[in-house]
Amino acid sequence: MLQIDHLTTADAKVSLDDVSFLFEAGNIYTILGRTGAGKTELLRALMGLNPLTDGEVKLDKENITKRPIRDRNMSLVYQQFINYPHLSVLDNVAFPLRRQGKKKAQAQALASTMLGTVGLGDFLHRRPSQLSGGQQQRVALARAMVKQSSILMLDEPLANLDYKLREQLREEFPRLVSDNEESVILYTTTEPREAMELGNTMIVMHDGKIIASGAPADLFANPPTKDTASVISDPPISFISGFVSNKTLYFGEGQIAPSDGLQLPPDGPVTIALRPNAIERGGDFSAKIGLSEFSGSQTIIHLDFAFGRAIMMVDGIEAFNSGDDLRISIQAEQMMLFAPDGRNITIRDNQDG
Amino acid sequence: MNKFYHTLKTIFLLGWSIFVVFPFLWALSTSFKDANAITSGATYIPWVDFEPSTQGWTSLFTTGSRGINIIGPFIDSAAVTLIASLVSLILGTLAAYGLSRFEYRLGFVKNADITFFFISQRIMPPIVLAIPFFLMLKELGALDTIFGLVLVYVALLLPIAVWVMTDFFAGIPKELDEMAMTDGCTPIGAFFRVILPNSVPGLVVAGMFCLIFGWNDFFFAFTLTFTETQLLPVSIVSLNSSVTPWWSLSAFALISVAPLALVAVVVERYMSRGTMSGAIR
Amino acid sequence: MAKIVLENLGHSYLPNPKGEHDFALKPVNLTWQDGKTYALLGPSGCGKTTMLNIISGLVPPSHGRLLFDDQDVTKVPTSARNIAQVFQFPVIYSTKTVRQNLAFPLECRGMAPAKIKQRVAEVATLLDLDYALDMPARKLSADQKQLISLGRGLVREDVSAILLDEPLTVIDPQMKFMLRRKLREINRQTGMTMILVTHDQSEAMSFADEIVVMKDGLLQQSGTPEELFSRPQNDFVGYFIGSPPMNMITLEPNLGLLCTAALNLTKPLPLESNATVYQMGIRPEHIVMAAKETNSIGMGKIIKIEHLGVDGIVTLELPTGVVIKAKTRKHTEMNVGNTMGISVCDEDALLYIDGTLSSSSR
Amino acid sequence: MLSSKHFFLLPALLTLVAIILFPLLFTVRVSFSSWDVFQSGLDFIGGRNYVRVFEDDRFWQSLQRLSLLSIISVSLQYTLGFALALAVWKQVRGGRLLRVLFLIPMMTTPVVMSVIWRTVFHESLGPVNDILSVFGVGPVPWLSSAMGAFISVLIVEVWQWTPFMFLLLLAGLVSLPKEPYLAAAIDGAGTWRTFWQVTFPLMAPITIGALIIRLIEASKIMDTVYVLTSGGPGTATETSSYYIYIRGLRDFQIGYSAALSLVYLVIMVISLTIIAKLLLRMLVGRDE
Repeated sequence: MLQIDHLTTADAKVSLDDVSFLFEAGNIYTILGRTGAGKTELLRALMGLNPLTDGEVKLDKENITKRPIRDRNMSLVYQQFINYPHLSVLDNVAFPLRRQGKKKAQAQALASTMLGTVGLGDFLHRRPSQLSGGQQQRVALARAMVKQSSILMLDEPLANLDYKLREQLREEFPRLVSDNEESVILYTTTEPREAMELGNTMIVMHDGKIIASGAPADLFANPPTKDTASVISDPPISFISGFVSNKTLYFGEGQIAPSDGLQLPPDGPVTIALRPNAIERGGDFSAKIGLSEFSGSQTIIHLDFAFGRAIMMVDGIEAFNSGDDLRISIQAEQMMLFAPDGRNITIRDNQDG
Repeated sequence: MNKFYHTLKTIFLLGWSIFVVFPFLWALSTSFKDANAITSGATYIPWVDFEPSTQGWTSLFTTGSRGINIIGPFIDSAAVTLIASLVSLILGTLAAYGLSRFEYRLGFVKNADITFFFISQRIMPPIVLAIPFFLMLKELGALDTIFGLVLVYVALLLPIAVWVMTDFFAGIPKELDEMAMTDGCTPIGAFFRVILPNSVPGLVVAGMFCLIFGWNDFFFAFTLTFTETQLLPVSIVSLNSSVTPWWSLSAFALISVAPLALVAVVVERYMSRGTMSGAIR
Repeated sequence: MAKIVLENLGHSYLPNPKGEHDFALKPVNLTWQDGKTYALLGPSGCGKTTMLNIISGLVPPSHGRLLFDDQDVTKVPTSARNIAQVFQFPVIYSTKTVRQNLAFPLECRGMAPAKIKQRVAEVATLLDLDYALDMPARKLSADQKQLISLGRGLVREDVSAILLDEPLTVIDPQMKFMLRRKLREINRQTGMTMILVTHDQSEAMSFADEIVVMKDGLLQQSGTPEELFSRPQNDFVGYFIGSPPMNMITLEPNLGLLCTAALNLTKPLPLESNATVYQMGIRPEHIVMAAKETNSIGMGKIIKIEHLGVDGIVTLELPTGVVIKAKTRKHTEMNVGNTMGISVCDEDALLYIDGTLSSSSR
Repeated sequence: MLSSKHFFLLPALLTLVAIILFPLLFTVRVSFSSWDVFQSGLDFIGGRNYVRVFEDDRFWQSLQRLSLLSIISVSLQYTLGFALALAVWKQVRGGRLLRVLFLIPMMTTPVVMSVIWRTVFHESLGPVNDILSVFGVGPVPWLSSAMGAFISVLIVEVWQWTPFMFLLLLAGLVSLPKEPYLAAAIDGAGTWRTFWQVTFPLMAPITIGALIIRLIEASKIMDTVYVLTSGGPGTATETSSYYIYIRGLRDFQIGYSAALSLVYLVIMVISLTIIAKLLLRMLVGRDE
């Protein structure tokens, strides 16, 4: 169990601002945030690599804020594929075990088993520079896991890999870390899909703060704030401004009355958030097609309204001409509403949508 | 590239090569001359222009009044240069690593200022230090000894080692040290176990520079040694001021510059591989 | 602008290539039309960069010819090829302002200053860089610098094609989407041929009119995104295009039919075939799941549900232990352990013989 | 408490301070004394030595001469070194041999080579005048005329130290990225434009470093002068270091030479700082 209280740092670029959280052992936490949100800084602060100006780190109730890095019982995998260039793959993984005082033979045996788990059993005596990027990252992962430390941290470990390698490692990830099931696993990423796929709990960071946390599916369905909604939506969520007056929601030429799928807040300005699935073809609204892109079995259409821009997805593959007009409808039950201060003020009657 | 540029380039390279080689060839030719060949004006090719003689070379290894002993100065020079380079390299590497990885603060003095302090020693003209060094070594009883010169040369070479190694370490990702520490190393352990084994190119380049500047120094050797310890540059200059014939002088010069010419081969290898890019900026 | 033809074009970095393995790019024939967008897609080391370097003139090919508008440019140097290129890392003239950067290619060509001014203004408007024209180019962000690189190609009137070498790599994830859109818009507005090199299949799919998939120096398939998605010519394309990859289910020959115990789907056994491996390829997007067995071709137990936001990926175990993945938007209504009825359109189940799409499925 | 970070820095720092600090402080103290051949020891005469420095025309002339010599020689070294580096940067036949050859002069001992150069420039027996006579150029008084001696020193300096520039600049060129060159070729830039718009700006940081280092080293020039011309004829090639050497170790005016040294050191530090700032502004631009 890892507890952090009021972590604050003063780095030149991105600093943590009063971050508190309780991490339970045996869980995988994915930390989602854009570049510069403070994800890396959080991991580095936990590791003791970045100095704290305030706050405490407690591991199993013991305050480790001042403990030297080598005694923290944590491991970290970097975004860049960093291994010891002068050591063989086997010695790379045996390195931390040797530092723990294990005998050479024992360390190498454990290292070799771990390398087998990550699928590098045939590469024990190569140098890291002779491996591909994906394999190098597997070495780094093996070295981090072999220690069986209480905290395993991975800082955007797949960001520098080719698309398909990324997909493959993501797929294998649960199996790869199964050896460390007693540990707290922290995994940072900028990709919402990766965060949702890999984490039991998802933590959203923005501007050096944790702005939301919870089960990935819940967070996605009910993001507590506008910033959260924007960070966890891929393809991007579209925001348009509107206002509620006399039990009707007005935006541009459109208006929506309350329904089962969407209750309306009191009168005043609101921000309407539209995910691609909130827009469907055919209906009352006229939109101009900005651009259409093909993505897997879907077509992504960038729409220009009189009152803003939005993105919709159409199943199947269809050619749309830029500049054409398209009739669309907006699904109230998929719409989300945010108050001017960014709070989610969406209320639905049937809470499963 | 068009033909004009190409021709221009070839002429330039050829011209410069001749300029570079010329003094060596001249010295080589002169070293085989005798008094006759010298005084009859400039001549170049043995057997054609003049009758070669080996007295220039033999005189270097002859002891006694007719000879010049080159072996003693050669050993002294080698000893001083190697010891001073090694000490500077060790101290300089440690300091450079510290400066590239930790934050030091002494009042308003920070890392950049300390680095500047090291490197700025090169600005100091030798003459500023010569007299005090003289008096200091005299107090220590180290005047005219190898130890005394090593002491002075360390001050001379340390800035070079710090300069090259600071830039080299700046090119090694910090994450490597951090990783070593998360893997259970102390900061000192991380340096010796992880950073040092990966620093060979930087160490070679820094070492080469130390050797070059150490071997080639004249002024301190000139002012701080007399008879007991004598380095090559000083001996040749003292030959120069006496009435030593050109043939001995030339042979002597060629022998004393030969060892470092080999260094050029090593330096070229590192330069071409691009491993020096981090080491020099 | 021009039509680009690769005629039996291949390259080996060795002086005397012996076998197939010695080629970084095995000879290919391709024709690229004027004004469209193309993507060269493949894993690292697949030969896509070699192909790009041949087109840009950086690497002279060891075999074949390269034609721009039917003119042989195989031996023409880069500077005379009328191409423009945007690199992975932004390349700008750091001592110049944005305006001077954009004007540079025209100055090199000796264009009249008044004309240069006009062209630069036009392109700056197109790129939304008007406001930054007098700023030093080095002060802009990475995505703006990429636009400047692009702009240096756009100002020229003689450009046959713009080559884009993984131009989105160093761009912030949030800006990638915008920059990709901008690239597409510029293609639509100017009709400039664009060739993108990438390892990211989603980037290629959303950007290009036509995609060239490569692996180990060999062309795998060239076609529209739709073709690559619905009719991958071999198992590699099925794997590489689409996420998750195409499901491949092994079929056994039986009484003139190819069938599997996992699903109630058969394909006729091709005559005179001496192939060893028969597989059925089904896209995860083409699998429809229903709670009831109606019209289904089989049953599968849900062993994993991955929430990816709007979409979800459902992993199903079929009766014989075969595991397949399906992509759906209805994942929020499903639970692990449920048994689902599976249906697939016959035309979406493709037959692969020894890894190659059978002619009957084309 | 001696933490590990001090383990790294302190040995070198203390060594350097120990070796340098005493001489420096001692020099400061001596500069306020009248220590010379007749009166050895540390008396106190106030700033008299400093007043004398400011009235010593020979010193200021030597400083001017030094500035002229180092600026001309460093500019030549830079231009030639850059040209050589560019010439062997791309594949040239025998490239490696040329590179090694071009590096050799900086490996040689300046005083030793000066001994050779003296014979080369010898008015009646040296090869230079012999070769010039073939072209009908009369015997040039290389080492015995003011102009000739200055040029001789310049030639020797260029021979000796152009390789150093060559080394730094070639090491820089080798590590340059390829893309900017391809971009320039695509933009239609010729050799000349490519050099000024791509190579030169990319090399700016290395240029600054190399120029500063060479200026520092060149300002200390003394060995070559000592052997080649002994500062002569007259004072034609007398540089500051050499002049201070004459006052200090030949005339044994220890006190006065200490004052000269310190004035000289201050002037060097200030002018090199200004030059560095100027170069930075010229080559990299006003901002970072």
